[in-house]
Amino acid sequence: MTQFDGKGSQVTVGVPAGRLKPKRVRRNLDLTLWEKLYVFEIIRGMYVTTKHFALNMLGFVLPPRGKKRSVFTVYYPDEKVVLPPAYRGRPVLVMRPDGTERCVACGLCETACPGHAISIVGAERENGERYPLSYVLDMTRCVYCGFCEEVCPKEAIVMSSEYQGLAETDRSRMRYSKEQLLRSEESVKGRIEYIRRIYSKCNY
Amino acid sequence: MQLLMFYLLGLGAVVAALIMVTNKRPVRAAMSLIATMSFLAGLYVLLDAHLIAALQLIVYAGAIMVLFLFVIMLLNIEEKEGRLAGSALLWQMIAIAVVGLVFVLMVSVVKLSDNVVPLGEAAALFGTTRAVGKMLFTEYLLPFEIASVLLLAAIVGAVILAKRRIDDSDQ
Amino acid sequence: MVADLIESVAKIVFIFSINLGFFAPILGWVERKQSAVMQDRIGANRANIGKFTIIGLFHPIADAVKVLTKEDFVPAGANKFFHTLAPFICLVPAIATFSVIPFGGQYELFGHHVNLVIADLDVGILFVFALTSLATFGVVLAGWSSRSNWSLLGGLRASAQMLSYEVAMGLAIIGIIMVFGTLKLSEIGAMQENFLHWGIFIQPLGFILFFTCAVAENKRVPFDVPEAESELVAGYFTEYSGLKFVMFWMSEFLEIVTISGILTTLFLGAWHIPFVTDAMLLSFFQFAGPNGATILAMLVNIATFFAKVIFFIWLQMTIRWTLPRFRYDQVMRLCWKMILPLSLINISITGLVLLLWIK
Amino acid sequence: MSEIAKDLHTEHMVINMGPSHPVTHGTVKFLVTLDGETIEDLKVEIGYLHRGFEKMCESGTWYQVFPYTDRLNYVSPLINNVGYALAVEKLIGIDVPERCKYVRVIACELSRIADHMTNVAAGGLELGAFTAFLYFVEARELVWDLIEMLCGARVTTNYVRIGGLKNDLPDGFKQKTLEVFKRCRVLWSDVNKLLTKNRVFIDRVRDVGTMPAEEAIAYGFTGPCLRACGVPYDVRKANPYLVYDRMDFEVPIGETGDNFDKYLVRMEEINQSMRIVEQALEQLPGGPINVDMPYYRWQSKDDIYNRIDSLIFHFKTVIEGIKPPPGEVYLAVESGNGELGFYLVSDGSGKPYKCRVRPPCFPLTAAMPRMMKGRLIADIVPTFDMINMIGGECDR
Repeated sequence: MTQFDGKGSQVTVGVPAGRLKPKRVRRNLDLTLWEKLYVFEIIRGMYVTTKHFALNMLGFVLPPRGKKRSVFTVYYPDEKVVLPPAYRGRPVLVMRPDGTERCVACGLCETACPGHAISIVGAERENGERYPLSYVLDMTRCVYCGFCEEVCPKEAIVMSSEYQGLAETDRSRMRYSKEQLLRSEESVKGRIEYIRRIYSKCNY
Repeated sequence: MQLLMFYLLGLGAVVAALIMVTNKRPVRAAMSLIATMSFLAGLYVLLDAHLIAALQLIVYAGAIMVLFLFVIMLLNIEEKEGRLAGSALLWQMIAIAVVGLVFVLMVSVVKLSDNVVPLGEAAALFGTTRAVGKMLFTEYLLPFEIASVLLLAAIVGAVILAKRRIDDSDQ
Repeated sequence: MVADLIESVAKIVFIFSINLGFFAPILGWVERKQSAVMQDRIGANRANIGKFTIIGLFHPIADAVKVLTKEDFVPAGANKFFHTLAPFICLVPAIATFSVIPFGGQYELFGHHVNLVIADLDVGILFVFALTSLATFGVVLAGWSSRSNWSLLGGLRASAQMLSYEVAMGLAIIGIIMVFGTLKLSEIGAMQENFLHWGIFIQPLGFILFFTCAVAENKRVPFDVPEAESELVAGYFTEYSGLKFVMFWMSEFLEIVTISGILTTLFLGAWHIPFVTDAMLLSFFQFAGPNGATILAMLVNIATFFAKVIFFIWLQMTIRWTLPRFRYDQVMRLCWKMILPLSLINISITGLVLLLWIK
Repeated sequence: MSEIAKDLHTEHMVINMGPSHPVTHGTVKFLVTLDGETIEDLKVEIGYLHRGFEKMCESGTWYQVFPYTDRLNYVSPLINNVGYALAVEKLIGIDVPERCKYVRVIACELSRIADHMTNVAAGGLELGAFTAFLYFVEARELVWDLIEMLCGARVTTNYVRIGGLKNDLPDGFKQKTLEVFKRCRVLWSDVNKLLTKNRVFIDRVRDVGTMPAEEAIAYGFTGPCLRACGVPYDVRKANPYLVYDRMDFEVPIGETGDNFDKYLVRMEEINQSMRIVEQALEQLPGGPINVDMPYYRWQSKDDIYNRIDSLIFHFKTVIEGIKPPPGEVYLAVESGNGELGFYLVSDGSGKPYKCRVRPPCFPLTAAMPRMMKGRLIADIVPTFDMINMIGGECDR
């Protein structure tokens, strides 16, 4: 791709001239004596930081519109960020109104999961309907990729917006059982709608 | 009060100096020397020679001894546990006896000349920066300048020593 | 005699309480909060008693509890004696230096002469240098005694840097000493009653040079090469923990205060308010009677002094959070090739001006 | 005299710099031999973050590689996603729709902005300029907010799919992007003021870590580090993929390849990337974002719910994986650090037979000893920062 003329700078084979628009960054930024003296550049830098300082202090007293303060940080447990609908939190199972799970233990999520976090044991009810006898989600292995949600043919597992309480001090407690994962349909309604929207058509 | 301070500081200086001489660990010896310097500075303060005290701390304790310590640390001198040979011990005893004799002599001379005239009017200015400066730049100007020439010679010598080493390594 | 004793004790207690009780703990908080606000953050504010966090002011207390309960760790193979001694050698000069800095003028109070400086030494400024030069040992010993390569490198850098900058610092203030003709800090302070006689106007170059050297002597960014955390982990105090670690930090914070005090005394008019002479201040408070007026004037002067000190602390913090750090050889080059010649030039010019114009 | 010389010999000090050292952040170790503070010898030991990426990919289906590619260069995951997707598409021989190409370009450039900002900021941080670091981190957080809005995660994006994308741009994305860029430009100029002309910073980075262009090419440098040496090579220009040939942007190049050049090149590239995103948003066409080739796509939910054949087919593609024709392919994209190449071999089954990654920062890391010999120990910091070695990418 690249060749040398021996002098060390000019080059390129395969790139039509003109398409490439090299822009030399000024390397030998000629420092004037003014800048060489350290002091004035330091003062300029201090002006920048002091400007931020002053504006932020002002922001504590007179917050900008729509915000509580002008600094960027969020007081985490007291305030929370607004998560976008696309956010992928802890995967949860969706519960039907009658308390049973939507999942039919088809095993697609188990297969699609790149981390092998899901293990399902299927069973059949009297009426012939399949259901997961046990559905274990090992959160130590989950990478929050959302493939389970993407492949599920029953909208039974969705990525909720839960992000609290994911860390544990004991690995055994991070293996979530079906009962721990079930959520009412109401609580994940927004996500289900979002999935329907983004995955409904392959080619929109 | 002043006497008590003198004895305390003097005792400290002597003890630190003894530790310095007898200790076999170089860093400890150097630290004891610093302590000695500091006690001496205290003694200067008792003598109202504040400037000399400050200079003692800045120059000797602060600058020169740091270099000493620096060198000791860099060279990483092993702590030697060897004993003094018999003849060396003898020579040391003789040296200590001679030094003691000289010390006694000096004290007696000072004692004899106890009734020297008081400093009088000069005492008010004694030891101040102004007084020392005046002395240094009028009466003692020549020795002062000679001392600086001596330092210059030392610097040149050091440079030459260091320089020659580089030449050798080049060859 | 008794009055003298009371005066001395009062001054010592005041300085100790304001340094150790106010500045040392508060500066940790200031550094966190100021840097946070400069960097569009909020800063530490989680320490609380009940529901009250009072903008993170409990953090110094929490820190104190933390360091006191931490394991005091001495690495294997370290020289225990010097490892323990080093932080004290660092801390003691830092505390003691403030004793020669005047935080107010001289007053006649109830027929008693009050001089607001703990020890009004004839060689005041030299005493400061003497003590700071002793602080070098703490750093060097800390680096050496830890038996860690990083500490050793840090200690070596520190000793070289502090020694060099001591020289430059000494030369940088010669100019101002020549102008005022005394080493006594209280006299230098008293001479700056006139706003136009402030050191910063008489010796602007000396001010910049001394300020630079002082920051370097204190090993703060941009001169924090001995403790550069990305190069030497934490430099000479890599192997320290708990209370001893905090003693290094405290000495650093106290040195910030001391430097600010010296800068205020030498260059920023000490305890004087611009365009207000002591007599004007006294006549302004005339309503409180002679002694009351003196007390009020004294309080105003002390407040002015510490306001200036706080300004310099703010300035140092801002610099610390604005600049990257030098490389070790650049620090030395700056000292020997820029500051030293410049301060010599400064001395010569000052001497010429004094000789030709003033005399 | 030789006696004295013998006495005055110096001993070398060997120091383990890392892996638990502030500058090596746990992913690399330097075995430094020091003479005083001068580096006599430096050995780089990598492998502290080795996860077996390539082998892991070969044990899963072609689809299951995507979450792993997020973790290559974890600061610019979207470029890795795109690179892998493009390689597989080249293997299959499909061309994605126009809109998809534009969205991919937007995603790539957002990632590049985040990557360069992190790199420049961390470089400043490790030289002690903490404030500059946090200004760029603030800007990066804003960019990551955009990425989160787009993909649902800030770092583990998993956004691109073979033959398309997971989802289209969300509503209000364009407006949000322009708002974010406005703030980013303010912060960019603040950092520029804090660092670019600051002599303390220039002293630290200029003429440190220089690399002649020939040697840089011999080592296999690519990306900003090669461009800093003065070689105008950029995969986006040299071998345009997606719609980069329709974008108007410049390739910043330096002169000597020292750290200052690398810094300036990256700073300029942030600007250029912002320009590209703005152009792409402007030109963004409508239309589909996925190819209409069900065999290489997971089925749409509508089809799965309503058509039994699609459902069966869905099971088949998920469980067996899509099956590209046998063959091999190499495709490189311009990632944050340079040429990120994927060499894939398919044996016609549902799993990659071979998945090899050419990490851009591996040659850069290999050149560390060359750049560092004879310099001071403090020079490791800016040099190592500016080559931007990312453990996840280098060790894989």
